[in-house]
Amino acid sequence: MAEIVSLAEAIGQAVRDGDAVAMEGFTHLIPFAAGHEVIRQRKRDLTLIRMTPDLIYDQLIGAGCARKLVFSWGGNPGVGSLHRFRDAVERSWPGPLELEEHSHAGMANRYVAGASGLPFAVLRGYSGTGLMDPGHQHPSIKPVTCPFTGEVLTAVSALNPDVAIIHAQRADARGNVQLWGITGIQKEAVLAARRSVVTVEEIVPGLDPRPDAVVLPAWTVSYVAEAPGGSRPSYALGYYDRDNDAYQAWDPIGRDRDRFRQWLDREIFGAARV
Amino acid sequence: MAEIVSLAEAIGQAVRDGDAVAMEGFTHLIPFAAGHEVIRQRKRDLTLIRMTPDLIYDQLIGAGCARKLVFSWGGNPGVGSLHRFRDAVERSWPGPLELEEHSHAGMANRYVAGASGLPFAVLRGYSGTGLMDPGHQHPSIKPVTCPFTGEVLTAVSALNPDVAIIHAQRADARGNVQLWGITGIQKEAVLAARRSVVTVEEIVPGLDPRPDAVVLPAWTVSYVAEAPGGSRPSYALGYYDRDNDAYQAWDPIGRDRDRFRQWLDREIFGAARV
Amino acid sequence: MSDRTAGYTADEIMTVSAARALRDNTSCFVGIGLPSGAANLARATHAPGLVLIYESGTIGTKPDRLPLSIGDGVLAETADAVVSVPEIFNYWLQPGRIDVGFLGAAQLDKFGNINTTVIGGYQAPRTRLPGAGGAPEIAASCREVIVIVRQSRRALVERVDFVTSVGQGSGPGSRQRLGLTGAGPQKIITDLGVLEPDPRTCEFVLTGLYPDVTLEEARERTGWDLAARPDLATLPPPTDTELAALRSFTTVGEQGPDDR
Amino acid sequence: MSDRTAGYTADEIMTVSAARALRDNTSCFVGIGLPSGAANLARATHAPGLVLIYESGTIGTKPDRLPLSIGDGVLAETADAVVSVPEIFNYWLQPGRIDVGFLGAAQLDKFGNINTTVIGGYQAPRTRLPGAGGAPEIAASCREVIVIVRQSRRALVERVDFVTSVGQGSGPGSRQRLGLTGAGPQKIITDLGVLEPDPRTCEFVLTGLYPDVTLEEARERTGWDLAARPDLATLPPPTDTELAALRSFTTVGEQGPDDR
Repeated sequence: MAEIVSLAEAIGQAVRDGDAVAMEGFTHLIPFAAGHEVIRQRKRDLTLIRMTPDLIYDQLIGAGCARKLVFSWGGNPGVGSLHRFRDAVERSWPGPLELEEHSHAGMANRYVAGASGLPFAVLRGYSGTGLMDPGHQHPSIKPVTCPFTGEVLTAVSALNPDVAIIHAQRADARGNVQLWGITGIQKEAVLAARRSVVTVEEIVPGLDPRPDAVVLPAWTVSYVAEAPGGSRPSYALGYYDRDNDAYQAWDPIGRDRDRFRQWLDREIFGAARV
Repeated sequence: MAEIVSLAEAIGQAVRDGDAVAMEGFTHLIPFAAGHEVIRQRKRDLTLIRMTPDLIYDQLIGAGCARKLVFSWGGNPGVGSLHRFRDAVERSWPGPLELEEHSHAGMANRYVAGASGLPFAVLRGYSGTGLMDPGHQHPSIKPVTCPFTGEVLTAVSALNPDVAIIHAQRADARGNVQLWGITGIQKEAVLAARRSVVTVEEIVPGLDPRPDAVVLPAWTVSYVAEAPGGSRPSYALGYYDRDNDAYQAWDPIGRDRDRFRQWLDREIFGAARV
Repeated sequence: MSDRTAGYTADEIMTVSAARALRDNTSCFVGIGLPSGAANLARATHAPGLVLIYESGTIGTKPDRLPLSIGDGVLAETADAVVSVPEIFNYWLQPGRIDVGFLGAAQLDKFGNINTTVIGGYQAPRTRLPGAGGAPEIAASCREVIVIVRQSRRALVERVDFVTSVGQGSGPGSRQRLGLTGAGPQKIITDLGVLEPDPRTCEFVLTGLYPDVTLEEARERTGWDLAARPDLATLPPPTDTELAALRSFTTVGEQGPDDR
Repeated sequence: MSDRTAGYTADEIMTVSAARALRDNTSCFVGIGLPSGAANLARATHAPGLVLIYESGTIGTKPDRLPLSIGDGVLAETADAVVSVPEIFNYWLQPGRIDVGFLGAAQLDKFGNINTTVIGGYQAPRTRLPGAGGAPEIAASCREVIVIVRQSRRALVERVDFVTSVGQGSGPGSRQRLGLTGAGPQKIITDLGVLEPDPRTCEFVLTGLYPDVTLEEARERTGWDLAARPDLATLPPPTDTELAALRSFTTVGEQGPDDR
């Protein structure tokens, strides 16, 4: 049953060094405030799982929180590269970063399997790609044969993170969570995870039904924390728009280790706790 | 791209003798008007697919339209038996009825596989039940082994009906379809089928977004026909309630071959075409 | 037992004791008919935080009247969330996140295996029943299962004609061998009393009887040689509050044993 | 070619000719960046019935301005339907119900195989690129694929360093052997002209050039020995209507080749 707590408390309780942590939100509702709190609490050796690492994981990787990255597309949308991610892969700074790389379809189905209590999912994918290349050994992708037609398809192993962290528009006083618009893979991530943290724009007395909404009942969530603006510079439909300038402005910061260190000191360690 | 036509035209165009036909709607939005039109057009040798046959398939079976039934729960909800279904199975009247029997979870996953362009789906199910009994040979259920853990799970073969028939609350002038409330398995049935017919309570200029709504874009549907009250005695949320008395009243009609014949003559063949 | 003197019917005390078996702030996957009545009674009395889930995809539903089917409009209109049928089975039931599965039965055996498929042989059945519905996976995946059934030699049999939903299988270790994640049936609640599995044999034995019901009566209305726990309890009758709440609902008794 | 004399830029004629490749009343799975600009231009000009689908789950979206990412709010707010990420890949892309997949590329080879993963070796790459995203399944499952890329020896190479998304594989029969259901890339549209697969070899050959672009220039800016169709066409320049519509959008040119 969801406990309503502060963001610092939620991250402190839910995230442990060495955990596999999935912070999801497909362009929309990216849980930046929670990610920054993970950096602030200096969590280490995390396996970071996310379809689109985006700025949030560029920051966590640069800050040295990550041992491994499980992902499917690591760019700065509309801008270019994630330079902290590249620096870790190309030059092992601040440390080596193990990669477990998939396609979006593969990652989505891995979460579906995790949420469904199944050890694997089946899809048409990877066939002929470098990700199937035996040279590039990949323990989470294997062929599977249809027992009815004999056709060979692709199996991907389930994702069951220790913790899933998402941002939603609202929760009610009991901890029922509501998000709407592009809802991505958040429901699957929370249902697949052992523990979960949901930050919300606001806690309201009750949740009136909305179009294109996903509701996560309180009994499926571990911690709910109010964090207004918690997905900036990403966006929260109905609350604020995507700050495209901030995504542009990240490029020169991410390119340079010193500017990045200064950004960490100023924006994360300097900033007052939520 | 959806053609907007009369119900008689839609059924005439979409349904052919010998077809595998799925009429879905999980208690809510059962396409009775379309089912009655199939009887009226005296379609024969159909493989009828539906999770809950309900009165609609009791009527089609009694009328001699069906060669085979693919299903998971064949009762009169809240009342008792489907006597035309029982008469066909127990006494081969009006003819023998081949059964392909599953659980709800199995049927749902068979539609999901069909909608996903996969030959099979995987679930935890059937283990230890009579449906897995080798004596009761079942070509659409087989074991499948997880290539990662070695765990043995159950595979069910995909359902790809020739025709899917559903009832929805509304469509717009272009043929985009919107249904809401308990949306069951209708999206999967339509996306899994080669052709589809959607009857609607009304055709409106535009579809404003609604909570808990499923939208099927016009390009995924073959025929849309206006059929107000088309799911009675089932219900259409926002239009009319379930007619529980009619479900009770069906029991004595369904029990008796003569009373059923009279019902057919009066309600189906006697009734003016839509 | 005599409905006249007791002031409540056999169905009423059955429904009340089934309701009492549900704890507050747990989640319950509800079959239609007798289970639905009992689950809603629990929510109306001692378990306001009970989360009711129906296979139609309605989660946390709070009907103000008893649904006649598992997909009535009232279930959707009062739910915390409404999801598709594949989702309710794959994301919600299958992973074992639901505490209690609440099932009815046309026929069940001493190991709590349930038959809702056929009486007689499968190919040429004497009576064709509705079939599986959601029951097999409810019985497989919920953390525990409660079965509610009117007691008779026809219903409680030595061996079911068809295993639609697996209970304790063929006894100790059976569910583990079948890879079933939940604990299976832990209580069979009838119109005479309550049966629970013997921890050693997994065979269901009588652990409680309603007032004015005798062990002989229970044995007469059971198709196997029914054992009774030494400390066989007499279960308390319905309270006025429970009866008042139950009677404010649509009468569950209208509905047949093969409803779901 | 000279932007000054022509009155349009290389990116503009590239985007215009990509837009022209999209037919009205078809469905298009759109990658971000150059493809998104071209697809929206087509919808704004000759293909108002073009159904745009983005991997964020937005189906039939009608943005009034160009999204910077595949998940901008404008995509959801103007869509016929918004679905989850698993659903967009499993129910919509995978079964092959989408007509055209529209992709960008960092590097692609003479068979139209696409690399968006690494330049250099995978374990110690010279340049780490964003990776696969939705592209591998778009390339596998759409009925056909159109690739849009700025032409250079760096981008159009004899052999890609990593096959992120399969084009015509290793030539004739390759896709069938891999069990890929769609036809794969049928057009590569660049800032110099258009390449199409030779029906016999599946190798991409030049079939059209923009005004003022020479075959030599195209060959110089290609990493393989580029052949030209005998009937090499000169493609018509953008019309004023097309340029006006395109320039009313956010400039696509701002965005890098590895955007999606």
